[in-house]
Amino acid sequence: MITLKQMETWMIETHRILQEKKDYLTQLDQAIGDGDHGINLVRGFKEVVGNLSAQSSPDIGTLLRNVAMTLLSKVGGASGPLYGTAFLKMSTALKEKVEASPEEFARALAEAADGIQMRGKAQVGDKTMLDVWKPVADLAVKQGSRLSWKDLLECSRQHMETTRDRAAKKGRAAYLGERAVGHLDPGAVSTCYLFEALVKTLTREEATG
Amino acid sequence: MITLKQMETWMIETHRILQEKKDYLTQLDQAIGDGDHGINLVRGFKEVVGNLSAQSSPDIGTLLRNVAMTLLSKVGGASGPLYGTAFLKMSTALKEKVEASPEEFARALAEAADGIQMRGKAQVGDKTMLDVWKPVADLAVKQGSRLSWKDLLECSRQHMETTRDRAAKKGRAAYLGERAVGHLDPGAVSTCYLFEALVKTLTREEATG
Amino acid sequence: MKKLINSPEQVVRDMLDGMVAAHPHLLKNLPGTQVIVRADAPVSGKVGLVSGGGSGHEPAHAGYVGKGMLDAAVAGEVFTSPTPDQVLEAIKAVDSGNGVLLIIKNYTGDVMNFEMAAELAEAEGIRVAKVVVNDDVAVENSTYTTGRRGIAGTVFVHKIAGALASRGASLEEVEAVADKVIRQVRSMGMALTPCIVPAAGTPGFQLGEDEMEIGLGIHGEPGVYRSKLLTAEETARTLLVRILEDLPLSSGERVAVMVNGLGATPQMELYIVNKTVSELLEERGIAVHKTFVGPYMTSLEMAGCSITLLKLDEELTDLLDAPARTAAWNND
Amino acid sequence: MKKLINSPEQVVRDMLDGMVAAHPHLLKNLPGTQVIVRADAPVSGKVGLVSGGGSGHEPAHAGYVGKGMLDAAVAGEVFTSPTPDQVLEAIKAVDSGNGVLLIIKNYTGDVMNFEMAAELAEAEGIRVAKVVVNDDVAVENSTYTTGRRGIAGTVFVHKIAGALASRGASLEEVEAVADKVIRQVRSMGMALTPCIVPAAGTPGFQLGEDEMEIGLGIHGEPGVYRSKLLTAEETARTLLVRILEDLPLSSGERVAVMVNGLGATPQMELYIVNKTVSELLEERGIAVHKTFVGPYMTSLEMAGCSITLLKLDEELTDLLDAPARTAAWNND
Ligand SMILES: Nc1ncnc2c1ncn2[C@@H]1O[C@H](COP(=O)(O)OP(=O)(O)O)[C@@H](O)[C@H]1O
Ligand SMILES: Nc1ncnc2c1ncn2[C@@H]1O[C@H](COP(=O)(O)OP(=O)(O)O)[C@@H](O)[C@H]1O
Ligand SMILES: [Mg+2]
Ligand SMILES: [Mg+2]
Ligand SMILES: [Mg+2]
Ligand SMILES: [Mg+2]
Repeated sequence: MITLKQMETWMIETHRILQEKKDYLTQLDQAIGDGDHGINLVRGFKEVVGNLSAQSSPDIGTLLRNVAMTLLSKVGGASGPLYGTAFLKMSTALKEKVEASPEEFARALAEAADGIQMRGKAQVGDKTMLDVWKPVADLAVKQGSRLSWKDLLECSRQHMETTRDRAAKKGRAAYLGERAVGHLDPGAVSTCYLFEALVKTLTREEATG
Repeated sequence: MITLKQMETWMIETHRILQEKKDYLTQLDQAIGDGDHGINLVRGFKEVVGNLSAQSSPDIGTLLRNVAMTLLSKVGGASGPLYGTAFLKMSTALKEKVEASPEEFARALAEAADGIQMRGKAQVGDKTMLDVWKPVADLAVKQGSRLSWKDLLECSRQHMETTRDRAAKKGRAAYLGERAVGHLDPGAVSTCYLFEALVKTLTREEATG
Repeated sequence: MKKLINSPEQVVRDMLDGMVAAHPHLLKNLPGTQVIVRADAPVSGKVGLVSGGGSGHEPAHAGYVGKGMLDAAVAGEVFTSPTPDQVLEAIKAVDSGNGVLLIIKNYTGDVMNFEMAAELAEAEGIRVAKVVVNDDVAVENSTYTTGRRGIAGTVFVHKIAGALASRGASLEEVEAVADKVIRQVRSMGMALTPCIVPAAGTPGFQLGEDEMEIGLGIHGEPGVYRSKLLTAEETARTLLVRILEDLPLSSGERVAVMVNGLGATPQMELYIVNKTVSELLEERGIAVHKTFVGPYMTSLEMAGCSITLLKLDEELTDLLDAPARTAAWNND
Repeated sequence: MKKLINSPEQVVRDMLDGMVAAHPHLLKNLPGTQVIVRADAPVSGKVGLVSGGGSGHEPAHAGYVGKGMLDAAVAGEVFTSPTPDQVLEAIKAVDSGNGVLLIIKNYTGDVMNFEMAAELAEAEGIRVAKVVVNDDVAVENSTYTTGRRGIAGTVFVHKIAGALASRGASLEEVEAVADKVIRQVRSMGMALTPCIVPAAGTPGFQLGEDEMEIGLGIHGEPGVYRSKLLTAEETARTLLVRILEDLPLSSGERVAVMVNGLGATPQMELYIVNKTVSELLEERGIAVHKTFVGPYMTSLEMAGCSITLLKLDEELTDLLDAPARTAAWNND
């Protein structure tokens, strides 16, 4: 089972990785966007982590809802509403849960991916973060109770890589047409970090706990 | 005797040297002024030379008056009125002359130097073109009929050099205070070129003519 | 990075403070927000106009807040759309019961954040309408993609919708005229140098001494293609021809022209560009009603410009000429 | 050198053409000259106001030609004073028999060329008065040297003398009020980057990434000293303290403030500077009547700013607020 504590650690770990990769994300966004993706996400997750101690959540649903609201009001840009929507959908799927089974978590991921698609109106293959969210969520749902975190991470990395060779149809990179080909999508990369943080958190705790 | 033809050649020679030294004058003016001195003078003397063929002058006075008017209306900046005034004063001093003796020419130079002083209100030592005009004119007047063009050139070069170690009191370089020390005054250098052109013209013609 | 700033984190806050300090009779800052509203907001009996977006486009958008133009401008971080809660505060502050029009530049982030704010405002019982400006002809106008960006033409939407709103028109009427401007306005830009997002500290792209970017937006991003350095005349022609392909104008039609500086290009160069723009329009028999030359919608300290044409009819001409008094737009 | 120009030799001509093309109702170019005059010049019954100087300071000076400000602006080559014949043409074009005031910035070249023009005009029977603006506190105010430069404060002279002239005042009265503004206005500037005179093709000086020039004029020349890169706050404080040493103001006195951009500094940074300016003035109890933030008197594409304070009394306040309508100054 996935615990409330693990969800908190996930946020801390995400912030840590994003902080570490901030400049890299900036460079990716400079290549095909406006150079603020790393800055935006670090600003948001810094606030998320800061709030963790301030407002302790009774359950996973509340925690993720707080995360969503913080991201919505701190990130801005395209990624703010998208990540905000993703966490809001997860929070609804995991409402009042103090722990979640892998199946439950997989369903939450699926809701999140749908939320991103609804909010951003992108299709898989448009060279956006959806290109990672959607296949990862599909895999998790398919594996269900036999969910392998290693597979999930693998899937996330592979699909992040697929964004490199595509021209973008949504987001700022779309303005570049063919000039975007050859560059990873920054939102796909940050999504991959989110899943890295998740897998690192869950597997570490499994090992030690 | 100095001929009308020689005065014309003087202008052509001045233009040639200024054109050759334009970038150098620009650099000098960039160091302690606004970087346009070479550009200004070349614009003016180019027009002077262009007009030589268009309007042929019956005497030296008329020629120098035409030069003065062209410089006044084409150079602008500080050097336009100053060079313009200098040539205007020379033209008056050499009015209706078809040739001029060294004494007459010396007196014309003295008038020119006074004109510059009157117009620019500078003193010798203020780090301006006057630092060259004034001693050169004084020397010419002193030597009178025994005027040595070699001495005149020597004098002009020496006094140009004196501007290097001074702080400026007039012109743009005055704004720089001590920062102007160590740089030659661009107007002093261009004045020196004017005399170089003169001496070259007169001695060459003497040799051949 | 050489900028007159105090710290990269503070630029938006300091800029808004300095702006309100400069124009206290025109503007006020909603406490605790990055929202600038008219000093006399909400104006009773008037539809409220709210625009905004990332910062770095000054004088847009707060420079267009005032009589005859916007009621509020929401400033995001540099080049980052403002968040829904901030937009919501702006909407609430300017609604006088007659509804609020959101003027949004077409960027995924702006559209999503403003939409979410509109949903929240409607949930609180405020009538909200939205228009999305997409004047940049450099990019394909496709419904399958993000579509075109909103750039300098947005200022004409502010001006004209603002003029109609100040005459007491309804939300539907103001929305309709804004939509009309959007249909009739086209822009395209170019850059000689990149710009530096303060928090990033490095330029968004690199350009050689003999290169320029053509067809770029206002967020420091690269353009649609890179070109050899062109003269002002070639540049103006390149941009204008592309605009006229998209907005066919017959001889005798009237336009308003904007030659917009991107931040570091001085007025001298903009006027040199305008010389060619005016000549090319005259050649085609297109009448220029008014020309606006200056930094209206910038991209930090980027060197470059954009050209905007707005096709005018009687209604738009009248509203464009109507009085306005804001920090960056003043006509009587 | 990356500029939106056609050729270095053509910049002034192209710029003037582009400017008149943009503002045909306001401005006209005297054929065969680099003189821009009001479209309705000469205005009968009014003292004529003529200013000008080298080009590269746009919108100065032609941007201030119009109702309530200047009647003519004479444009020299870049950073080079215009010649007497051009100034004479301007004087003749705006004299309606009530005399002409020349507003000259204190540079040797400007003073000499305008003086010669005045002599020529007087020889033709036109009454001419002259004022010389020297607001730059960065340099020593000495009668033995060139004295202080005229920089952005000149725009206030245009505005206030222009307002009085448009009310039908005599040449002596207009000259007197211009002199009063000159006595009460002080400025100081700084630069982050040099600029490039088009015909020179290279920057006027070199600055390291962590350096700035303090106390410089508007002709691309170096400043009075070089400093480590300062923050906006430190910069504003440095300039303002120096100005206030020279123009002592007591608590309760009123000023107009100008935070002027030198060409490449965007509005965002100017507002950040203004934040500190307004705070420092408030600390000292000095009341700010109006603040002007923008590129009013530039130095090609130099990055940097100047700060100007004008000490106001009732007369100057009234004239500053009086209506004007020009390309770069518009208030009603
Ligand atoms: N319509 C969309 N659907 C899904 N993801 C999107 C969409 N538009 C943009 N994105 C994602 O957002 C990322 C950019 O985020 P960010 O740089 O923070 O915002 P902005 O583009 O507003 O500067 C892109 O890399 C992309 O993954
Ligand atoms: N008051 C003055 N008296 C004599 N010469 C002067 C005076 N002021 C300036 N000059 C000369 O003019 C030169 C600069 O000319 P130029 O660069 O063409 O004009 P500007 O200074 O207007 O740019 C200086 O180097 C100096 O020799
Ligand atoms: Mg981005
Ligand atoms: Mg010079
Ligand atoms: Mg962004
Ligand atoms: Mg000069």
